[in-house]
Amino acid sequence: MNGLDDTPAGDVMNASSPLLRRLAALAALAIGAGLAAAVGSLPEPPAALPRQVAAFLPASGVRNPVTAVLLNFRSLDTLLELAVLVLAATAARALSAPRSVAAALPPPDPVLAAFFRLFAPMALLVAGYLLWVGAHAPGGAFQAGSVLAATGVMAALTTRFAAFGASRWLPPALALGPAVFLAVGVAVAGGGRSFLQYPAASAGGLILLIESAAALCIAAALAALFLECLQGPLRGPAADPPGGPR
Amino acid sequence: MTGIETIAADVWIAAAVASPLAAACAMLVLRRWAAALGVLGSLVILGAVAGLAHQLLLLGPQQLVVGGWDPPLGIRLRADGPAVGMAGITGLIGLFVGIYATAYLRPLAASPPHGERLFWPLWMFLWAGLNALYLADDLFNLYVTLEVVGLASVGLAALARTAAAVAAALRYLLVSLLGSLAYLMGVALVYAATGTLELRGVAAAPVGYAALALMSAGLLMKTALFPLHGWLPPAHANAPAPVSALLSALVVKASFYVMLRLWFELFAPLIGPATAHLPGVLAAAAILWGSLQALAARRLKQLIAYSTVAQVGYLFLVFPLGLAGGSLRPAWGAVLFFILAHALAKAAVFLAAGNVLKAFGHDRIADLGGAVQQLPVSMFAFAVAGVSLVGLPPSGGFIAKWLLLAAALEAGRWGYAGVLVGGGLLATAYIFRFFSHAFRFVPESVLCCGLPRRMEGCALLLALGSMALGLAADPILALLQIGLPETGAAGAGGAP
Amino acid sequence: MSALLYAVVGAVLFALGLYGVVAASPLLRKVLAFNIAGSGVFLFLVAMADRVRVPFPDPVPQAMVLTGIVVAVSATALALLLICLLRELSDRPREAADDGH
Amino acid sequence: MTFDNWLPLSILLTSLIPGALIFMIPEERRGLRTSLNMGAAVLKLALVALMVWGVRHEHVYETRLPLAAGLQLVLAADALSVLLAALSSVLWFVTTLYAIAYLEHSPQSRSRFFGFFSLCVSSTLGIALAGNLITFLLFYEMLTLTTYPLVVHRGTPASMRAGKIYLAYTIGGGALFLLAVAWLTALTGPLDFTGGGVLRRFADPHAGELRVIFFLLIAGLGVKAALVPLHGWLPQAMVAPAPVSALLHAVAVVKAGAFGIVRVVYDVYGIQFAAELGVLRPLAVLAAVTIVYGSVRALFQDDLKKRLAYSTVSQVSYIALGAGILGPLATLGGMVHLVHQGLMKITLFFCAGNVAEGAGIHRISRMAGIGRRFPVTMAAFSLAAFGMIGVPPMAGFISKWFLAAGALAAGEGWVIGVLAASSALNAAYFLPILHTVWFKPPEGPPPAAGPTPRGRLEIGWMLLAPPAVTALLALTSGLLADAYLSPLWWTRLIVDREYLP
Repeated sequence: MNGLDDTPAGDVMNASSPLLRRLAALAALAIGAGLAAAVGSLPEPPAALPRQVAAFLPASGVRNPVTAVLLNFRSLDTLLELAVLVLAATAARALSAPRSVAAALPPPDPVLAAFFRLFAPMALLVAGYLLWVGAHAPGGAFQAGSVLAATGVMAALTTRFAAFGASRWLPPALALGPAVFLAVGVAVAGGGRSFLQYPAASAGGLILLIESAAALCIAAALAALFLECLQGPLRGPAADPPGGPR
Repeated sequence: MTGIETIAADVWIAAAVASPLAAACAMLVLRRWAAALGVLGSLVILGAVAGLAHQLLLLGPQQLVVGGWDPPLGIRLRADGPAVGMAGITGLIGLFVGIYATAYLRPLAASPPHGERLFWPLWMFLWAGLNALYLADDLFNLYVTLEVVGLASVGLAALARTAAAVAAALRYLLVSLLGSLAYLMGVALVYAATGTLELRGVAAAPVGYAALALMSAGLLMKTALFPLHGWLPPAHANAPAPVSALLSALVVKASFYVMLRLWFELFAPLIGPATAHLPGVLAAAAILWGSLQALAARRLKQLIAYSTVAQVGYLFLVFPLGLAGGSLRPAWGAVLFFILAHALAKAAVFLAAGNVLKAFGHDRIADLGGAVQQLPVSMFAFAVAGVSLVGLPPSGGFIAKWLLLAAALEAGRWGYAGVLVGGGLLATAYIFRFFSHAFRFVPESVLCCGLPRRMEGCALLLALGSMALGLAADPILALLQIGLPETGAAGAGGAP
Repeated sequence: MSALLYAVVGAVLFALGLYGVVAASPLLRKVLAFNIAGSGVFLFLVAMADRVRVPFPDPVPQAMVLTGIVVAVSATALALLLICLLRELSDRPREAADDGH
Repeated sequence: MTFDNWLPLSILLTSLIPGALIFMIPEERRGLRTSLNMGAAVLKLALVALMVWGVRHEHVYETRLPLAAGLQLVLAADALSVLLAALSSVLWFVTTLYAIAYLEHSPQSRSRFFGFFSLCVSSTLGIALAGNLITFLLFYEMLTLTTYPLVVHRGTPASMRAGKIYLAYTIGGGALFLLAVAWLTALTGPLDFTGGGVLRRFADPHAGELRVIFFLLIAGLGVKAALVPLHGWLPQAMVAPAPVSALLHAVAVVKAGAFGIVRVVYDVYGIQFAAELGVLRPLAVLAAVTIVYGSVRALFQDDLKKRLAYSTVSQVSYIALGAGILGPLATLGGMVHLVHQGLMKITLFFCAGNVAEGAGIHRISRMAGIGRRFPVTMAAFSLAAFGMIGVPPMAGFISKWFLAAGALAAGEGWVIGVLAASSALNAAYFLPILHTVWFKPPEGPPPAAGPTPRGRLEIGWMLLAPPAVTALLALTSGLLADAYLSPLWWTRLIVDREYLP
């Protein structure tokens, strides 16, 4: 995106007057020094929480402690985090004009197209593996989602899925992640179990189900965020001179 | 009344958080039915909060342990007086602003047809974030809910897609992110020092002060207290009317609510009289500065936005009054009641301003002659809500100002009593400055387009709500103080 | 001991990022500075996780970092979009937009 | 909630609910609006009469509603509150009749006018029936809010300016009053009005604070009672339509302030305790200064309504003067003037309104010889003018007589001088008007048919009856002062209950 760097901050932040820059420098210095001092005087870490995680890990349905914390012990945080991503993508759609993506994208580049034909199946395999490995090693929905998103962007760039940006089925894809998460949370509740409390036996399976839905949703959201930016929000048919982005 | 209690309390809490999320997902799928789902969703959420309030009154504070893991490992959602009070006011305002939005957003020419339909999912996400924030009892969970609320508000603020609105939304986003980062750094420090993310863990001294400073600075930015208020007036003035109502009435208060929780629960032992007076001084400056800017505002929505900057100042008076009075007797009741009264009044005033904008085609105050003549219902709503904003009897605003004044006089804080009374005078000045133009008699009609009845009805109902709050203050004050560690006598008026 | 070093570096990055957001004038640099500050906080969190040796380093700060990263990504994307929209709108003849909409 | 608990609240609602309904009546439905107005007025008169009879027989009427943490909204009917309640309900009935005719063809919205008109009277009744300071404050501020739209009703730049000045004074006064009430409540906790005052037991540690609170209260109330430095809004508010000026000056706003001062002196501090605190003398001096200043300024006003406004500034301070002198007789004189001044002043304003409406005359210099054209109006005007001067047998004489007697009894000789000077000044600015009206030849084009032709009235009967009625009332309450249930008789009942509890 050339030419973006010189966007005047004038009407946004009338800051950056010399006085304020010095003030900001002083504040930053104070914060840095204060934090360094605080770090120095940190007491011995009371490792109560990690021991509890270690203790309850077998009951969490996954072997990777981080995934256990993310999707079982503190599942509400992940649900809300998914909501943040989806609402950012929804806001991006709300602010951009509906128009055909083709008008905005660069003409297909043969080298890129060839590379994409090789790259796509392998990328899908990697995404699937990342999703699966999350249960017992670093990985999971977000990593798989971002790889999928990269594939989606590559596809759009080679105009294979031209209408991706304005397509009708993007919003439902966005809704998939939180919807599945909520559905599982409500389904398991009741019979003495509270909201999002997975039965010990099927915890692993449920987590995988949630993670796969989340991966698709994250892929859709990240791709949408990128493509909305790329196309330039207001390229209505009337206002936009033909040709690629300026 | 057998049916309701048998449903376990945590179902109501789960419903209060899950139903807005479910509604948002439904709206993303069924885009054509978004408006209908919006109003239906509001009713469902309001029902959930009402059930929760009923439980609270019957059985005292409720809680929901998410995922079955007891804190500090898992996350607990706590429903006590303040949380249910805030969720209730959010529900009430959400319902009326929703009904208003079904009429206001339809002919929004500037944005593409599907643009305004996406107002609804964004609003539902904001609502979910707000409800989750009120009920949260965990530091990092508060961070995520603050982010949900912040980003959804930025998306909504930019919905008008004019240059002014987008610039204001961008500035709001940058300030909000700065605040969130400072808050997150504070959370990291507290976790490093205490090893738990619970709201009750007491932070040790040196690290605690750093964490207190960082988290408070972050929250002050998001609450737009003077001198960090620069982003609020343009953002609230340029957003569409229903969005401005939501931002001013609810979103600004959510980050203040978090600050209340932190200062009165997590960091209470660290806060002496000196630290408590800092927000007090900033509050006085905010009231003065906000009111003066409102007096000089050219447009009606700017006037109301600056009024928010001033009214936020009143909120922060609770810290010097509660804590500096020696013992920890925070005037919880007074400040929470103020939040409720101000939320209703501010939402009504913004909706009335939206009506003026729709009917006159502009909101330049100087050219609004004959407004009272041609928009009697909206102007009556504006007047009634204005009375509550100013704090004149018999409104809810008056009771709130009275409770704060009683707390100030009881603690012998003369400066703050003067600020409270002076602030009321300044507020009268800028509210009635608008009326001196609106009451002007103009023979011929100047309206450019008619208004659906429900737009004026919603504004009027919210205004009458803020008035009714004043008459039914006792039960609400009682509800707001259920489950508080030490319900200050300050909340109970001047009885010695 | 190395954990404290990373923590201090994280704190310094955080402070630099804050300065950058406030002082940098082009908008894109503000967003970049925001990301630097974000990674500073995440580095600090990971350093805190490393101080504990239960069979594995403390997973809770790591989960917080993951969530923080996702939030930072969505915020940055929204910021970039608003910058594009702003550039788009400020190129257009500024209609009497300030009369409201 | 027995009937006794319901009565005060229902009196309040008889004008609150119709007020709300009238707002919604479309502009053209004149008949419905008039009937609703008059029906409410008659119902209120009946209820107040019932209350008068009840209070006469030691019956207790009280409504208690919980307001907020520890505070209560109390509406209690004691002898003093019934005095103002009776006065305002009678005069409101008459003013409504007058306003309906006066605003017959005014372009502004009449539904809005009568809506706020009813709300304004309900707040006046709320002030009259208030049982404690917080309730008084609540209705005191409501009165400001409901009278502002009446002052700016015409929407002209002049009325906008007057509205702004009016608001600045009254909201400022309200803020002082709020601070004082909050401070007092913080010191003593919520207290109800009780005869003989309640603050004596707080005297030892807080005497100094109680003095400052007293002056804050008087400053807050003084704005509406138009005491000297705070009276600026009253002459400016003359741009409002005649019924509003009549309501503001004779019944609602000004009386609220004076009534408040009486309440504070008698039922919060207690006259004895106030005297011991030494706050009575400054109040009496301030009232005296206002009496003289108001009369002097009235001399130089050529605009009729402006002169009447300054006359009000002076006359209302008689009530404050009565409250400022220790002793039953002065109290009697001050309180009875509350009613007498109301009756006389509202007559003067009705006549001023008739002259402005009928002949478009606003300045005294142009009122030469209009006695022939407006015989009845000018007769009422003369009666009221004589009453203001204090000529027997008019009501004004009674109040001045008891004030003088009370001053002598309390040994405050200088008050006699003030009363004499003020009566002289009253004569100095009222008699020239009467002379111009009756004895000067009418200047300018002779009116079409010389004296008004047989049978046709000078102006609509609805504009003529009100001044006539109120003039007669002023005359009878002077002539038959000692009759059963006359204002003086009733005030003597109040004083007896006040001084001999």
